[in-house]
Amino acid sequence: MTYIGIIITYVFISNLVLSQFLGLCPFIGVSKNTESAVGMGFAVTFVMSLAALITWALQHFILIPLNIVFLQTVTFILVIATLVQLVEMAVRKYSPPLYQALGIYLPLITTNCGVMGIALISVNKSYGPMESFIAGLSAGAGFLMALLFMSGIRERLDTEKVPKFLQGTPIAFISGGLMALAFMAFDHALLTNLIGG
Amino acid sequence: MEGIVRIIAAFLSTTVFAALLGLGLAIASRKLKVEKDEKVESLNNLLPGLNCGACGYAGCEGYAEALASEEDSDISRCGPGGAETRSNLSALLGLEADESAVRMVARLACLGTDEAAVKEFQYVGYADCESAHMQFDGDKGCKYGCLGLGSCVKSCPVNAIDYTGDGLVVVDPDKCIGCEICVAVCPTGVMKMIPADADWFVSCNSNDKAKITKSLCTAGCIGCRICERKFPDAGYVVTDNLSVLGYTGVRGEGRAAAAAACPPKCIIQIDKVKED
Amino acid sequence: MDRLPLISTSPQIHAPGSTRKVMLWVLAALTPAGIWSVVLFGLHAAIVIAASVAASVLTEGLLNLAFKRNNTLDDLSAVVTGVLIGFNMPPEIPVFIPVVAAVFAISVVKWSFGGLGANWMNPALAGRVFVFFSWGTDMTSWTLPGIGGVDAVSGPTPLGSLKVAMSSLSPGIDGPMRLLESAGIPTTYTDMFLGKMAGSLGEMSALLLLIGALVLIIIKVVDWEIPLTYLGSFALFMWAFDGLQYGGGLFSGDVLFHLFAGGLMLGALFMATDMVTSPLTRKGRIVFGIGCGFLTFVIRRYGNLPEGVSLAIIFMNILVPLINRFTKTKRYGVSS
Amino acid sequence: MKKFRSFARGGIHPPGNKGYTSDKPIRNAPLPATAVVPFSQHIGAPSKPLVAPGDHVEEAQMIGEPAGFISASVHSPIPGVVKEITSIYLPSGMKTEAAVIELDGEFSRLGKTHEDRDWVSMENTEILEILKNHGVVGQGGATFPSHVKFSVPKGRTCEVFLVNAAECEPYLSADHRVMLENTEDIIEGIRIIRKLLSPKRVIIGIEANKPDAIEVLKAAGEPEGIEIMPLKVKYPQGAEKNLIEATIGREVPSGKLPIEVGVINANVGTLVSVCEALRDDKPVIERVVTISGGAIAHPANIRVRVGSSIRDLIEECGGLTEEPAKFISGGPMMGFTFSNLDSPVIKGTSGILALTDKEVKHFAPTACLSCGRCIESCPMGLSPTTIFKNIEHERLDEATAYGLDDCVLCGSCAYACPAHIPLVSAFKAARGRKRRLSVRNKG
Amino acid sequence: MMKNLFKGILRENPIFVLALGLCPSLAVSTSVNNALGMSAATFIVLLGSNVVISLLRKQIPEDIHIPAYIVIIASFVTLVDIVMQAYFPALSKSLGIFIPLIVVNCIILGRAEAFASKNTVGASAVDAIAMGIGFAVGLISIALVREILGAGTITIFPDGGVIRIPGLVDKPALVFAFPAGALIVVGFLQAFFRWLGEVTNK
Amino acid sequence: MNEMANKALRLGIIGAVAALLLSVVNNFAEPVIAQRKADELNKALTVLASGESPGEAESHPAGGVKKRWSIDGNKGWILELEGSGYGGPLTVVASYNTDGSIILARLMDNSETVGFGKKAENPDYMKIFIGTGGEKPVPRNKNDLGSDVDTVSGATITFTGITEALRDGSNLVKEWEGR
Repeated sequence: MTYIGIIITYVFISNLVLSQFLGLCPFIGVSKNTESAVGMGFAVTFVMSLAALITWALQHFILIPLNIVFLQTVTFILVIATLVQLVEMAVRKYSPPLYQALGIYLPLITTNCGVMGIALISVNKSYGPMESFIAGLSAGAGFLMALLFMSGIRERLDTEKVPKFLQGTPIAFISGGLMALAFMAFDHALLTNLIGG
Repeated sequence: MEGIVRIIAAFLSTTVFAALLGLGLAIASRKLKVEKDEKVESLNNLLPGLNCGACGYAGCEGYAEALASEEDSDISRCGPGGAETRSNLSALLGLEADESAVRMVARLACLGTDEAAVKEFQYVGYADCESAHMQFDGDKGCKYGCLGLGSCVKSCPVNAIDYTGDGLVVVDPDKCIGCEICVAVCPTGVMKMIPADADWFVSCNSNDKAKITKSLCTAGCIGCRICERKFPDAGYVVTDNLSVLGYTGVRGEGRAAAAAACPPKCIIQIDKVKED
Repeated sequence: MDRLPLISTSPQIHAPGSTRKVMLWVLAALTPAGIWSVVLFGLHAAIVIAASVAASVLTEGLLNLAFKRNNTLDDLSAVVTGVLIGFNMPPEIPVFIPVVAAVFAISVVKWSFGGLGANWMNPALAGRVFVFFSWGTDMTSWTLPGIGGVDAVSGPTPLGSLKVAMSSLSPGIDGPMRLLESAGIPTTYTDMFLGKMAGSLGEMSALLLLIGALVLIIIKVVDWEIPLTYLGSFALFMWAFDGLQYGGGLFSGDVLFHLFAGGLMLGALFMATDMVTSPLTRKGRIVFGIGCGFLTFVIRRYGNLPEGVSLAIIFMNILVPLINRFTKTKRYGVSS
Repeated sequence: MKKFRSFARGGIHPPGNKGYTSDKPIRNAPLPATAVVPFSQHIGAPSKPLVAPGDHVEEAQMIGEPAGFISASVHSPIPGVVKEITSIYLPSGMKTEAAVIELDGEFSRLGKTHEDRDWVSMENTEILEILKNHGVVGQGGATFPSHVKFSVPKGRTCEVFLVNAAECEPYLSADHRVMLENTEDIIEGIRIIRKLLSPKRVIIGIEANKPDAIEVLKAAGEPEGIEIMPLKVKYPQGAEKNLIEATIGREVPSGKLPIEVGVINANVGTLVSVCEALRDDKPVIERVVTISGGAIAHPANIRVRVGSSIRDLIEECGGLTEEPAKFISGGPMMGFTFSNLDSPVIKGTSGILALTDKEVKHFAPTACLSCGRCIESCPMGLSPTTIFKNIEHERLDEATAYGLDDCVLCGSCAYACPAHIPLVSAFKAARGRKRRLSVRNKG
Repeated sequence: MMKNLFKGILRENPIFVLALGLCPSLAVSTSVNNALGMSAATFIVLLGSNVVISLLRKQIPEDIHIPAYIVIIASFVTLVDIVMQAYFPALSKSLGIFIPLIVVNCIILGRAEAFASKNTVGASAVDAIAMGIGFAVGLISIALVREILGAGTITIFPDGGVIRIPGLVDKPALVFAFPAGALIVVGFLQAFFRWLGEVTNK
Repeated sequence: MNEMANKALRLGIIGAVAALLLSVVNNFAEPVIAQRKADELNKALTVLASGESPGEAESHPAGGVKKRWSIDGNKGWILELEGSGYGGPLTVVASYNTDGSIILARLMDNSETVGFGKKAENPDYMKIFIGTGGEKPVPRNKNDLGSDVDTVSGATITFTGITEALRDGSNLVKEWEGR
């Protein structure tokens, strides 16, 4: 698949949150206001692209040569967790403003299944290194987009009279559901027609 | 044989890999160490996070900062947190709490329901006491009473106040944290802070003369002084046409009898707050 | 006792108009199209519309009752939602489908968020999309119109047939009209304009919808920005790019065909213009309209689905809060 | 059609209804037998009473002196005896102390000829002192004490003196008539202010629906270098900040005063008072009031003594033809309803309206449809619906961030709202609440 | 003990009250048997990792605790994955990529951090069981609603254990099988559980 | 320095134990998994070849085809085809006559939605394709199906994915057979 195809796929068609259920926790948890949503979105995008690239290397330079693909899960998550922690430390040390903006979301990314998800998906689809990187980047962008949309809606809902039991996460989920409904406009056929195969 | 080779390969590579990552993290954590003020954070965690301002600081974090910097050593400022917060703060800071503070709760000093009180005009506008009060001090004849439009209901941080449905509001004293926001926002000043263990209460706020009060509300205190004169130990003091029950420094006898003797029946028995 | 004097807050006078009146006007503007659909498809059309209206109203009423909320039926918004859902159904649809759509629209899309004004997605469209993806077959079984519904026979919509015929497009066919002709389903612009084609109940006659919408725009119940920019940008994109697939160059698309086919008119004039789910400012509405136009074009031109109006609009509904955020009016005395 | 200047954002076009009175010459109301003179007829601290019950007062005697920096003096409109000092409600709904004066004794000024005072040779401080002692306040409705307004703060200069002759409120025509009938007083007032402020330009902003006034002012003012700017008929053309935008194209920064952009402005009525105070040594004891509305038998513009009861004025206009739905003090957009007809006319009373049910139809508020009409109509470029929703959820900080404090309370949004949401009322309430909470947090 | 168990099901239900652990699980909630399989797998991982982490809690330095925990969790996940592939191929096929993703199920790391790292082995085991059951209750109820509405069936065992709901099975509301339907169902179930919590509290 | 080594060592040990455990388990489970997968494919192939025995597998004979087997001599071909469905790539195994018409087909690995696209795993689903591809074209759109449309109700994307894969296969067979 071309790079553009990959981008469209992970931003719209197979949007991590809205059609793959990946990254739901931060999608619900960090979408209360737009500023933090954008911060989280960029942090995730950054980690996802990096993680996709590194796990590709891990897969092709260690797991496959040594024939220990069954250790995929363990090693991938180990890399991601370490990566997140290193990035957090580095950002905090070298760029306090950036840490102010993104830092508090970084620890949350370890358990963002989207990162692990896109790493596994990239490996399953036998992407090359560049494709993996682009997949990670666009999955992150798709996540950012969904988060941004969601935060806009939730900011609006903050000042509406949502029935008591639906306030907070329930209405966020319902909103997410309706968003997913609209995202059904984007299907694989659309991609095929758009970029010709 | 092949299996064993694989096991060894897996074993060795993972060990090395994990050890390397661990080493990397350990080095990074040493090199990239950033000091952060954990004291404020942990103090802030102990506070209830309501940001009600009852402590006199701008929100819980302000109080936490003041405590952390030892600017302030009074750990009993947080009314909402109650004894639990006090003891937590005490444990963390090693400071003694001033346990003498009496828990205060808000009560509505008005019995002027739609039925009891005379309306002067029909107010049309935003349903909020503040706006209603801007028009001739509210739609009730009595300008001291509860307007019933719920400025207090809306601004109560713990939703302890609710509408009664007949033109007044009511405080749930169990939920009340004593932050006094309702007292501040009420334009007629009809919310009063009284001790949580109070038993009787003069539920009126009118300083009008008896004749006027009588013409405006069937349940208004007319300042007749029966409670004050006949039951001197109860603690009733009438000033400016209004009886107020004092709770400290008096024996408190005869409160019930005074209530029975009160002509407009504006002295009411109140439930004591459940101590949890 | 005399009536108490009235003390009100400023302003003391008020422009005429109310929510109820807005809804009444919308209903009035939709009526001709509704009557036309009954004329074309017979009694069943009336039943479908009536059922979805009844379901909407009943759902809203019951929810208000069950959760002790104020009665909101007076504002007639539930009726409008019901009518729009009915309008979006194929003529021979089993009645349970519009009913489900109405229940979903009112309870999930509108009521969950706090009722009229709080919903961020157009309830009627969300309801339609919900049943469309649930019962795709029923939602894409069409009937050709015949006065009084006497000779109703099944037949595809122009857009539906187009998608089918497209897959065996042979060279030399220069546009959708010729393509339909070669596929044995010829149609004329006039037929499409007046509503003599297969389609959803309310989308039949572009003419009647246009007249209704024009009235609403003139009396300022509906703003002109969204219909104009929606139809305009859609036409522009179609004109620019749709010719390509027929072997033509840029700027050779058949704009007329695409404007009159399918639910575009109904969507652009009556659904995208829903106040609650469209942006607050004029600038915002223009962005919204263009977005709708572009998305409808993308979905229709490249998507697997023949239509795209509903999905385009509800997708843009998602963006409304963000559009509002970035198209705020410039405040007096505040430098940005 | 000629294109007139206007402010850029928003604005509405409520029916003007000025035809009731715009062609009616000002006539004098009978003098009141009893005058109720409130001590708070202006913005700022109420005046300090100088009289006690039983005191005898002369016509135009000062009976209340300014109490504080922003305050004004109050004068007795009639000669008489102070019967009592009592607390009353003004038609605006505000409570204040007032002196009840019963007519007794000679009118020393009424109808008497006077000599023009030489103000030209006065020092500026002297002029300001006279304004202060004569109780001159802004008569557009805000009643800001003039001696404070015309004191330019240090480090600022007044570039433009802007005369507000827009009179954009429906029904009202008092300013219109004053312009036609007291043209010379206005020009003289401008001369005084010119001396006081030495502005580079003097501009009169006036709505184009008063062509006769425009002509008269042009004839009298242009030779003196006064610019007359006809403005588009659009509410609220006469709101201070919008008028500045319309006439000189500058915006007063949020939270700042017009002097920030070099402007000081005054209403035409104020200029007449300035002129009378300086030239005639006459304090503010009367003003022109429009009595109008569908329920008034003979609507009119009346020159009336401050403290006269509204009931008398309505009688003077032939009484009521039907039971009105509301009595309004001021214009229908920003004015207040009141029910007590014995309330007095005060310095800021520009009109008394008795409107019928037909004119003021009321509907219960319904849910906000996000139609954006309020945003379209807001002359300050705010989003009233957003502010309102934040207030509804007690998010006062957010409401403030969206510009709660920039709202000029002109009422355009609430006028335009098809859901009949009491937006302005809510904004006032929210500001009141903010004030109370800030007092609490400080104390 | 019973109280602790009960809290996981209702008062602190991980899915509905804590809103944790939905990410990879929701995708497999289209049928009840998948939900059962997923619940079982999660339960085993949760229990295993909670116990091990609680055992090792004093041996793991602060700096590396997240990688360490996650390796432990990942090992259990891989174990379950391998076993499932070998002996429950049908289930493994339908759960697919979502089994490895259990590793990032927030509830597992969440409980490890919040509970197991601070408590004894016994308490951690109880907590894991409570949370595991709560998770199962949550996931299965989501799956029940989705399958009934979206397919008109209740599949307990793919072969022979399928209950067909008359009427619905012919014309199910397919949207419930899609992500859109799933999220909506979760929203309403959350509200329902909240209401239930409030009612039972009184 | 010591402290760092200590931390590294601890994480290393945890990793080591995990790896050891997993490799041992994997050592036992792997053959079982492999055997199972092979059985499944064989079973499918046997069905598809309708009794005849398939020849040796040939990898990637053409784009979109993962594997190819010829059916007993030259009676036809079995192809393992790749399509794209709703949930990503899907694998269809189909047998063709030499004229390109479909004998049988089966949906294998896929991530389609349960209760929806997954329905295509049911052998009955493929009935509509049998015999097409030769004289009769493989149905391209649901509208081509007429009364059979209910069998594939809803799952448009899955349907399109399968039908496109099958059509490509058919065309390839025709190409190979020189038709």
